[in-house]
Amino acid sequence: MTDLLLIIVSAALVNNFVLVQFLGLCPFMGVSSRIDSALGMSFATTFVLTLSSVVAYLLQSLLLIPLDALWLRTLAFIVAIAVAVQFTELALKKTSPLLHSVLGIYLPLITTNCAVLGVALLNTNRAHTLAESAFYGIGAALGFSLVLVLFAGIRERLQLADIPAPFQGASIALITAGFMALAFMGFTGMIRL
Amino acid sequence: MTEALLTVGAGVLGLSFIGLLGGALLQYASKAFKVDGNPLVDSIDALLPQTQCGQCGHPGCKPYAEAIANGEAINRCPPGGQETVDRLANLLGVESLPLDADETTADQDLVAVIIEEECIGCTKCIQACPVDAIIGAAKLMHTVIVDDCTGCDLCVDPCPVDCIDMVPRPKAPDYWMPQPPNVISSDRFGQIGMQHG
Amino acid sequence: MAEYQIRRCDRQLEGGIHPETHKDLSTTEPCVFVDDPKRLVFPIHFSGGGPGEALVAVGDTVSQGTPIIKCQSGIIHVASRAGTVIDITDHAITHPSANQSASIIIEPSGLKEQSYLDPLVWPFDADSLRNRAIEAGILGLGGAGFPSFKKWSDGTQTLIINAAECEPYLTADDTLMRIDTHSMIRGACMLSRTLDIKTIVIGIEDNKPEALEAIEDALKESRSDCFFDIVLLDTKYPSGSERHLVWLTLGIEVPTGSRSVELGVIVHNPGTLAALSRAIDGKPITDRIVTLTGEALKAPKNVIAPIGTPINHLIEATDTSPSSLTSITVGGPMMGYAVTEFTAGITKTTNCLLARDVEIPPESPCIRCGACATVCPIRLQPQQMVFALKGGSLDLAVHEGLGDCIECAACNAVCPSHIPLAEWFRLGRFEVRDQANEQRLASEARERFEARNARLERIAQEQEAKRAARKAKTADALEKARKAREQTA
Amino acid sequence: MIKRPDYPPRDTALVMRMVLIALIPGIVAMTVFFGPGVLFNLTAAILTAIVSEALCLRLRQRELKPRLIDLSAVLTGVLIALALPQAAPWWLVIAASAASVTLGKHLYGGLGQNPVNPAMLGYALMLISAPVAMTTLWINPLTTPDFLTAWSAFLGHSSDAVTGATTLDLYKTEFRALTATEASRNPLFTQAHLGFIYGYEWVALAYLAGGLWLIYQRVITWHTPVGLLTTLLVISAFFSFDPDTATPVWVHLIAGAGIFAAFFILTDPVSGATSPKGRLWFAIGVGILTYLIRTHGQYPDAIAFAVLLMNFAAPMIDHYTRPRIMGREASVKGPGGQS
Repeated sequence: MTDLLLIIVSAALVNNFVLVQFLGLCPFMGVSSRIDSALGMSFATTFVLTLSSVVAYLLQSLLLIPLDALWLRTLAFIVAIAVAVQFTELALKKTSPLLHSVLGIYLPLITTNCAVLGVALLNTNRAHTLAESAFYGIGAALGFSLVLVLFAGIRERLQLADIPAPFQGASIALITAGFMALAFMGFTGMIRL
Repeated sequence: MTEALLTVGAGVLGLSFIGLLGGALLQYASKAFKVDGNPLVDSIDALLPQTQCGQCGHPGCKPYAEAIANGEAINRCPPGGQETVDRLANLLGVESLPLDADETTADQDLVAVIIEEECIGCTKCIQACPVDAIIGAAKLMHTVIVDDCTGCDLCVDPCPVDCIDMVPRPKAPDYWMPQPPNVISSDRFGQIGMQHG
Repeated sequence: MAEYQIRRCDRQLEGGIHPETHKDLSTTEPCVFVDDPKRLVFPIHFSGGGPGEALVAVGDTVSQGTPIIKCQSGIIHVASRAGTVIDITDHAITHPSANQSASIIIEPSGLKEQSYLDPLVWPFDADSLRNRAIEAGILGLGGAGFPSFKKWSDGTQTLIINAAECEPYLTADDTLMRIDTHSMIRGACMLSRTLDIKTIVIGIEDNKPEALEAIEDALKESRSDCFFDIVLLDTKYPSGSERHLVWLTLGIEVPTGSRSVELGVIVHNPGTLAALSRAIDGKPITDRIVTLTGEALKAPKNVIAPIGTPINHLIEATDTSPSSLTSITVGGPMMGYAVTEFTAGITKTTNCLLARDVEIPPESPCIRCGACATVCPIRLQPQQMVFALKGGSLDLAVHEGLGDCIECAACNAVCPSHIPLAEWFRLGRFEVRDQANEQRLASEARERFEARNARLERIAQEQEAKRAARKAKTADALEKARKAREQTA
Repeated sequence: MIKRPDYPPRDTALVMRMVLIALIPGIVAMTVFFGPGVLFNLTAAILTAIVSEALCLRLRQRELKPRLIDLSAVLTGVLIALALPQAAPWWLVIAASAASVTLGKHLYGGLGQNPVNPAMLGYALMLISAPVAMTTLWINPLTTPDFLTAWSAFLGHSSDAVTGATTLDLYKTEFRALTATEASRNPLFTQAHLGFIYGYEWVALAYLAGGLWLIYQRVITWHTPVGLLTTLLVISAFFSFDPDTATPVWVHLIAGAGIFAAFFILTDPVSGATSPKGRLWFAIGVGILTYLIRTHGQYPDAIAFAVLLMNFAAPMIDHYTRPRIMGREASVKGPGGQS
């Protein structure tokens, strides 16, 4: 149990996917201009990440290893993730059309989101069990959601602030993301897994 | 050789299996989560100024809202001005675009006024008005209900005697707006007061 | 003798400030009448009660009390002195917009001609009282200028007399309560009797002992059967704000978006009630008490001045030359506004002319210290709101509670960065109002558009149906004719 | 008896001045126990801060005078100088101060616009960029250097005789192998005047005095310091059931930047949460993160990272800690409106 908790904390904070491993930067920069869309994106990503890490684990252990087709891993994971994302999209379209429109192009982007594929691949590389895979996925998703929502909060403030003209918009956002990564370096060395 | 073939075959089979499974799941999902109509249209429609002027190339605001929901550009609404474009961009989570209109037509709150001496009572303007803001009867002088006019100017062209003018919307005699406070120097883009009013 | 009690308020205003009151500047001198000015100015649209129309024409002779303006709300403003209408033209007005607006200009003749209304004789009903308030032009004289009769709904349980006068420098209400106590009490009693109100609450700050004494004396003489509940409030700004007064005296929090009237509580300024008492006797509002004060005036005092008196005439009444001032504050130092055109005439809501030299230090950026939030009487976060407004996001400011702001300007007084917060909020609130208006028009237009489309569709369908019926009929006839032909053949 | 003022000071420049005055006891105590290096650092940092501020203002074509006389840049310089190791070389001080003012403040539009604490940003940047200098150049108060030693340390030639790691760091490294009784035999503790840690205790007391004066003058509210110190106290007390492995409670409070940060760093109104409740949560968050990073992380003192992390969380805290507006059923929670 402690192990699983540590996995979550490690994936969420210490080895944060966005700010430490620099994965999933596209949605991080793209969907962080408003808090509510950031929240929506967090939910979608959390769902997809957890789902896809489980699916990837099952694929790996039930199909790829018995068939000795590990060389197909990346390809197979992409297909599985694509299905998971498409499923999320359809479900979202029905349940929350506004969120669906807000997430816009980013939902399909989760398909090719390196964070999602990264979680699946890292899981297999670290030989996680099913539970560990799921918790690693949840941890990664929580970390992603946390920084995404916090960053959206900061960006809402930046949009109102008197930023010097040359730095307005994306440039100050990138710089701020850098400072955020700096702050997350404080977690370095906290958990060695 | 056979081993390699086997491997490839297993891979192909495996992938096909995943593909089939996924396809079936999505097929099911597309049925289970079928959406009737698009509630997004109403949210978009709520942001449009409801002038029903047709300057966007659609017969009214609702049709344009539907077109936006289907991916049309959000900057085709001159009466709404840049403000509306920004709000649409915000709603849809896309980059805002500059307004697609002449400088002269954008951001002017106009209303139609019928020069009553010249009106011949042809009712053509009444038929053209999308919001029923013109009253009158055949052979009798018509008049525009100023409060109801959206300033779409669709009545101007049909008038055979050219007796309809577009004038700035009259303000209530006791209308006023406070002066914006002095702003210490700032690099901010949007300033309240400069944006609207 | 009317029953009454005096109690100290047991509630504490959250937030608020203790500004230096400077009230004794104007209360040490007795209240006097000013001489009639050479001309009187009555703005047609800005006299209170909404946009109006002139009831007189250039050249008309008017008496004191002749109706001259009728407002959209029905309120009628009368000439405050007998004289001649010499012009109806754009003129500087006493209003924060600092614009010129159509005004009626009357030259007083100095004659004592009066054209008053017939006295209302008890018993009369609420409707006659409302009519009387309309004819006599009775507005909230505290500053807002809301037509009083609109507040008088049946089912009102409590009348609060807002005698707090929490703004610094202002002493007009204090003076009125000292010299015109009986009228105020009589107005309150008349109103209560007509609307069947049982309790009259007087909310008064504890820095007005003379007024309190005068009220007590008047109540001892009064024969009213109302119960007077006199609540002594701590001297703290803005305890006289309507919302806060209701909470301090009755413990009722008026919900956002509604008015105290909806809860059965009406709040009136002492001056309004005194004016109502006179209106019942037939005399419309022609004069009011104005506090002339501030360190820049040589002889500050309270005066009784005809409505429409130009500001420069009143400045001269304090032995001060108008040219020595560049601007004058109308209202108190907290919520007042500056007027630079001294030819503008005072209106019914002009309770104070304040002249002082204050140098406002230059503004510096907000450091979010939160001093404003600690004094905000409704617990807003002004620092967040002004950040949103300066950044151009009205929606965010509204989310933070811009709509609840009472513009009391307590935040201005404590801001270490000297940011004119209240001005931002006032502008923001106006913008919000404008946008709401636009939205209402848009949704009405949408409804009409949809109704029209439905109608056109219906007409098209009906025509289609008619055409189909006609076709069927013709086809029928043709068929019959063919059959007949066949038979004949 | 002087009456406590009813309101915070009515002028931004006055606020800054009062904070600077409140820092004086701390600066004096630091100089006594850590040597004149503190003053060298201060001078260099203040000068750099003023020059950076002026340069940035000039670049943005803003008025120089009002921003320079309000002393906000000086305050940033003082804070970063007090946070840096006392034997830091000149280039470290200058780099930290310049980074604080330019990157931390002016990149975001200057006074009042910065989302993170400038001094802590400068500190964290230096800690990442020059980790050795930032962790080993602390003065041991038992060996207070004289003027010349301090000067040569400032020029970049520090002597190992007077510098080393901080007490907090000692607990993570050297003391880890010792039992609590063994650790307490260290001269730092045995020679302490008040029974805590030699030198550090006086510095903490001095900062505490300055901070309390600020609260009395209403420049800061009690929420932030109380929030941080209580959280640190409670958590470290809770986890100190095994005295041989845990860092003692009072070391947590006194040895690091705890008190200094509680009164002077976290109270930066610009980058922190803004409502009283928000400030409390902000400080509690910093306390928790500080303890976590101090005990489990790589870095000896964690205040800078904890403050930066909570700075990033401040807008969300603001969204969820709005007071209930009079006339409303409940407080408005959560983000909203377009921006």
